[in-house]
Amino acid sequence: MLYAQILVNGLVLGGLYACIAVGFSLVWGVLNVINILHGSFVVLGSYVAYFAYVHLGLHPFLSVFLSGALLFALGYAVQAGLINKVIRAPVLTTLVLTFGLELILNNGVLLAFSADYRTVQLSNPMGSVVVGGIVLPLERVTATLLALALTGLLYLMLVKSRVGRAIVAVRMDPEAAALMGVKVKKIYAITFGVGALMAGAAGSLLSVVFPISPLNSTEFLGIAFVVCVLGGLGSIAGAMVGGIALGVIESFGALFIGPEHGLTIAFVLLILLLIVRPTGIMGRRGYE
Amino acid sequence: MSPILQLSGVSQRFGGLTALDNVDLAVEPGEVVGLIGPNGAGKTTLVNVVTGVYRGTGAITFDGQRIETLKPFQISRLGVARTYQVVQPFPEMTALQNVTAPAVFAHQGVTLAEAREKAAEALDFVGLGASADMRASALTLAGRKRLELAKSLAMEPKVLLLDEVNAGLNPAEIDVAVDLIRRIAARGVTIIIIEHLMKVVMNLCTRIVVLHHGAKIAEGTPGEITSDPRVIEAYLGNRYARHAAQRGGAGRGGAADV
Amino acid sequence: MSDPTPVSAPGGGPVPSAEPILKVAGLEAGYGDIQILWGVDLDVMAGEIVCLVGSNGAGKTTLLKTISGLVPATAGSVRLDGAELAGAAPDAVLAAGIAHVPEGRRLFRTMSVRDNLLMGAYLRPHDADLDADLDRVMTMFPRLAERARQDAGTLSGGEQQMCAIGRGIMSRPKVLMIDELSLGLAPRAVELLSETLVEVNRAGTTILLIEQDVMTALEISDRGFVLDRGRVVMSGTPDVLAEAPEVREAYIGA
Amino acid sequence: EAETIKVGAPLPLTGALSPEGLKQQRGYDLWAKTVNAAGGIKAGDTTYDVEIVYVDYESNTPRAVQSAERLITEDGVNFLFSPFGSGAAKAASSVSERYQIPTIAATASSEAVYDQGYQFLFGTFTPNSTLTTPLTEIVTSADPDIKTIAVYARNDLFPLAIAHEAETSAKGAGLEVLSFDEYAIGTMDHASALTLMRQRQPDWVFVTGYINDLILIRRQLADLGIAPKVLTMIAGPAYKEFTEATGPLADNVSSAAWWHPAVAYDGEDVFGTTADYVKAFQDAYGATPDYAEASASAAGAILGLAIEKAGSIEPQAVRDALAGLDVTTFYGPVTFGETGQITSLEPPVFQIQDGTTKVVFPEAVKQTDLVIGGIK
Amino acid sequence: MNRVWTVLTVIAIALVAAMPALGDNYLLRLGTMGAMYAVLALSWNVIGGFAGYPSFATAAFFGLGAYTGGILQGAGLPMPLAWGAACVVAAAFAALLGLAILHLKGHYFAIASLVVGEVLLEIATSWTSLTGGGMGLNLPIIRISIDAQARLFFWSMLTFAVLALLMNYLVARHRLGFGLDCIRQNEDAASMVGIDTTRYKIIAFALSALFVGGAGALYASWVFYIEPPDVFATLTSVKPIVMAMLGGAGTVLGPAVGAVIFLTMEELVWRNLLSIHAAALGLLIVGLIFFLPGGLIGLLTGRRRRAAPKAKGGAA
Ligand SMILES: Nc1ncnc2c1ncn2[C@@H]1O[C@H](COP(=O)(O)OP(=O)(O)OP(=O)(O)O)[C@@H](O)[C@H]1O
Ligand SMILES: Nc1ncnc2c1ncn2[C@@H]1O[C@H](COP(=O)(O)OP(=O)(O)OP(=O)(O)O)[C@@H](O)[C@H]1O
Ligand SMILES: [Mg+2]
Ligand SMILES: [Mg+2]
Repeated sequence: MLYAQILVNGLVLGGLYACIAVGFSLVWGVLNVINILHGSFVVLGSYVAYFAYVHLGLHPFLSVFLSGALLFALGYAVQAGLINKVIRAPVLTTLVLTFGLELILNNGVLLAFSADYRTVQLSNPMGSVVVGGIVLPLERVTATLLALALTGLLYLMLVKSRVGRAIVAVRMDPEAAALMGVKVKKIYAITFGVGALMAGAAGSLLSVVFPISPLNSTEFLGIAFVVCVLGGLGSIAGAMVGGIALGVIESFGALFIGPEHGLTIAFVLLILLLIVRPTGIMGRRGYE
Repeated sequence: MSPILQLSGVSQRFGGLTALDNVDLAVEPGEVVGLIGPNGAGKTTLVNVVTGVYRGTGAITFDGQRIETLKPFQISRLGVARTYQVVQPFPEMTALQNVTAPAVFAHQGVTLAEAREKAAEALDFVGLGASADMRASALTLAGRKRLELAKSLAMEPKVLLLDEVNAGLNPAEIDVAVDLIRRIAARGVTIIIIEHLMKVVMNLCTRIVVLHHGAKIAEGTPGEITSDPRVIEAYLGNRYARHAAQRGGAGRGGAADV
Repeated sequence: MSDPTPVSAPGGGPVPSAEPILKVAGLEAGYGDIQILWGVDLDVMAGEIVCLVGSNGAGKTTLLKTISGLVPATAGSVRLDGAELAGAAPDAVLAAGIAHVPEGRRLFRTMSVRDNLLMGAYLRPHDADLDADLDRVMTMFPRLAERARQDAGTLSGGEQQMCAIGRGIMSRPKVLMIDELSLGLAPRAVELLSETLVEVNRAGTTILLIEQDVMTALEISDRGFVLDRGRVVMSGTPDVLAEAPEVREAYIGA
Repeated sequence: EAETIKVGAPLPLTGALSPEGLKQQRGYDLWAKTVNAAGGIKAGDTTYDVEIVYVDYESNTPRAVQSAERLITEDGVNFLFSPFGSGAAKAASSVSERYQIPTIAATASSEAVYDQGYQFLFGTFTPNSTLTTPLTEIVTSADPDIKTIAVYARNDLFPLAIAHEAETSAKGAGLEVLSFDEYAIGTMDHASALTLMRQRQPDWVFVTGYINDLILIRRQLADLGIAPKVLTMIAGPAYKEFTEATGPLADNVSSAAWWHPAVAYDGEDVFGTTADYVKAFQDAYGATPDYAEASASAAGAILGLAIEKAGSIEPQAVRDALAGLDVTTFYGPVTFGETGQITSLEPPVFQIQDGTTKVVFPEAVKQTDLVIGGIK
Repeated sequence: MNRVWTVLTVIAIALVAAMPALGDNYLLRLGTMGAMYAVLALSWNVIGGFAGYPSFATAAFFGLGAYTGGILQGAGLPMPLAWGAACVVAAAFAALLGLAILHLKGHYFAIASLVVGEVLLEIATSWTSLTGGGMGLNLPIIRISIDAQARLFFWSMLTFAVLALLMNYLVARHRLGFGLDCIRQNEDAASMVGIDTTRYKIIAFALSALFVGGAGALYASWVFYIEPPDVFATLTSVKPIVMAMLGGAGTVLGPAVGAVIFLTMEELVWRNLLSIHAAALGLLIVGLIFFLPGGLIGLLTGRRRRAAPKAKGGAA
């Protein structure tokens, strides 16, 4: 029973992790840009949810669409206006660029919203149910399910839609994609926008779980990093598997070795995994 | 004379696919052996196994020494050089720097200055002397293949594995290239040459080995190979066979010689 | 530089119309400070198969890349059916009707063969025609039908070439440009491919191809152009070119 | 013609500690404003206006040390307020000690900060044990059936120190410590640790951390249906954000802090009584001050008293005045011990009841009794 | 070009030498900081700039050095010996670590190296008996005057910086540097031309840790007090990369120049802007990326210029 509960805890956490990471993975895999802004995008998504809830009474599960749309617009603009200009430069250049942008954005968010922790205090929280002795905190579970659903949608979009195919094509060979009639820079911007959209949506979902503050951005970024590598870069399935793996490892790590080491265990396993399987659990498929 | 390079029972698998299937091959010093076969037959894989890029199964002996467990750089220092089918230049370096690298690293105790001289020589030899200061990424595809050749020459190898080093040349340029390779062979370098250009293979090789689905299906002189029905069926095609027959043998023939 | 040798009457094959469908005039282009094309003039009539030969580094690939917009033109014009395309982006060139099968095939390696073909039709709305075209390509290259679900990267060289050409056809181009038709292909595969290409041409697509194996190229072409150091120095029917001593010496050899 | 005293204040205005930095800044600002409005500080024949020179040290301790040196050598400050928390205050104290600049730490409670033998460092927080010992006494005397405790602490200087004190106090009171778990900084999920805790069924759950941790932990406790008889959290519940964020879940959470607005002292300092201070703060910021804000203001008020007593702004004189200070302020009675840490303060214990905090200790300012149970 | 460099170098040396005479202790502190940044950026350059392995392990080496130095000094080892020991420990650690993670490519290597710092951070935090854990570690105070201390640390850190610069110079001049260049551009091909890539990478990685470890120990002595989150801060890994990129990664002087630029920018915005200095620094960085894509060194030497045009096509 204890193990079952811990497993459920891990799965619930892992779904949220996956949702945080998937946009980051997409951008990294397709654009070869390590988007340091990602954590702040998640935080912005949370603020959208917060204000939508406080001023419009919109439940965070609904404001997913709003924050997704707003962040998509922001991401699109950042890529089209700035990153596209140096997209051909080595990965460290774009890393430094997004690092600089993150300094600006995070400082801006800090000034605009201050560092105080805010929380979405739902007027009628769902509480928990006990199923077969296992406690299911409903807000978290719902947020996780929505996160997984969104990730699934993104996967379908990439596989089935024309734009999705274009994104995949651009990832593999931008020049060849241009020869197919793909507007490569536009696809770059859309991809970055979609990455930001996923971050924003994740932010909305997380707002029912975590206190909101600009200070969380590094935490989210760190998680995105680790999940990506666990699962394998640039693949949606990888992010999903990596996120859930991280959540479960962390939960059991906390159980067996102690809560202060949960994350350390995850990190050590990560290094071990990298050593034996350098391309992540899901392998290289989709990333070249 | 004992073979300088010998493969016995070499296999290589990728997942479910058997890219090399129990291949035996012995190459005598000074020989120029042709390795042909349809696309995907396993030719490049064979080169990769010999040079230590892939670790297959089976035994590989070079110059009396087992090498199948060595790393690529160790094998290359023993005197096995290769060119890449998909060219592998150091893209931001000039052609000269590209060739300097093998010249300095393939042998101990070579100074950078000496290596640079050797590199310039090798570049001249393959006809890239004029492009010595061009960045490798700016060379044409054929130019990059020349560069590959120069790099492998700069290592002063005993055995040279040439993987489609002449692809992308037109027939007139091929004549020059064939002459070039002959001169390399004349220095006593043992050569294994992979090529789909029959003009090259037929002109250079004393012996041809044919791979199909990873296995050796034929081996013999150019004449024997061009008249082998299995080889025609799997590789050469009827048109080539027709042309070859018209010309009365394959000694100098090639698809281009209509 | 001298004008190209006058074009002689086409010998056999589908009869080309009088107006060129693709007209390249005075085209100049290069990479950074390095100019590669120095005023290329070239006409392709509708329905023709035209081949472009030239030594290594002559600028053939650069010419195709300039036409398709991958390399910006610095001067001159590229007209398709009279419409100016010089300076247009690759997607616009493709939309206008010129497809380019690039050097090295450039397939999308981890996409299935079918998805690669669909990428060829990226600019077209998804309609019944699309499925019909897919069928057409699959019939043309039965091998692709067998491998429709396989990742393109795992195809053999010849299959990859078929897939690349099929992908070009899927965009329903007026003009199909193919760089290095037979590079790295086994002789038998070249043979099959050239037969297919003639079929494609019969079905109404004008073809401009680069091929190093000059005799194979001339065998299936209506006309040929010789490119040297960024200029067209000669053009004519296969017979004329094959007999020209300069061509024999420089491009066919002993 | 008034002269100016410059007081340097390195604060974590950005980075992980920025919420705390902003609080302290409010406390200092209020002091400077009040002093200047009252005509400044009189030292001997001269009257001085106060100017506070802020530097953002980005929540980064080395930066804090650098800031201290910059403030002293570049900006020429006369006095220093320490950076936030015990760690940074300790690190920066080496600089102010070298330059012999009297320094007041408003948020450093760890004894390790003060036992370095430094002469110029003073602090307004009593040792951590002064928070946990009365708390344990109250809890055990309110319900003798409380026999077991589980401690859950953030692995970070201050929260960990408090947790260790709690463990010691609990053992001293004869309680069984069922578990002592630490969680890493930045932990985003406590479900597993809390699941284990649930199995052990402690009577008393004692959690330390910063406000965001505590909000998250409070919610996850509820998610997992863990409802001990007593739930103590330090240091979040002192802040109004905690009550706002956890709503009904905040009810009956107990806590302790070095100061609470409900205490009542009649100060000799510029602020006057505690009530006056609270009012001044509310007028300025529209909010009730918490202990961190009050301690910052108190640091200023104490400095002012010391300067007046010294009759000069000469560092050694002010230092000596501080060391010998024995006054009452709005914050409480102030005398510093041998090490420079305040000894005269009796930190209040409080509990959130029906959405508002009620002081339950010390007797003098007690508003109500501790409620046992009622944790949702 | 050489003359320009000579002049610049002479000016720089003169300025640095004059620092203790001209400035107060704060300026010396900045100088020490600048030298420390230069050590970090130059060290990173060996693995990141030359070999092209985007290492985020600088913080790990720095923290390891800081704790090694701190613990040894606490145990009574004289300061300079503790610094030397930290160099050795960091380099040895890097060599071992390299064996494990240098077969990873690109992004994966980046993450693995980043995670190493996190793990060390956790270890330092939990191993309270040795490191003092979250409570931090105090170093023995040196009983010499403030001014003498400031000078001591300045000159010592500067020595490390000069050594790191020298290391870069020597690496760039010798086969090691050439080999690393090859590895950066195409590792498979590098192996094929006879380069023992594993050995070269490990050497480069160890070199990239050597002086960082020393700088960490020196830093610990300098600030008297260290705690895990400070010496293992992720920013310590990121900043050297930014500096190297600003100055010109893969060049010998670039990272040093970048370190000085970065410190100057950081100090200027930090000094003049209270709550928006981070954003201002961000703006400067973004601006530099757009206006100086090859780094400052790239601007001065035109290193990024295309290869000389080939004489071709002019035969008309
Ligand atoms: N790394 C790999 N993973 C999986 N399959 C591989 C790998 N490398 C090669 N193959 C497969 O192994 C087979 C043999 O490939 P190889 O490159 O040796 O062929 P080849 O004879 O050189 O063909 P070509 O003439 O086209 O160059 C092919 O079917 C190829 O797809
Ligand atoms: N990216 C580039 N930068 C600079 N120069 C280039 C670049 N690409 C090609 N070149 C140069 O342009 C010239 C023409 O190259 P191009 O590829 O067009 O020749 P080609 O006729 O296709 O040759 P090949 O038969 O070898 O394919 C060559 O001299 C080549 O070095
Ligand atoms: Mg091959
Ligand atoms: Mg070409």
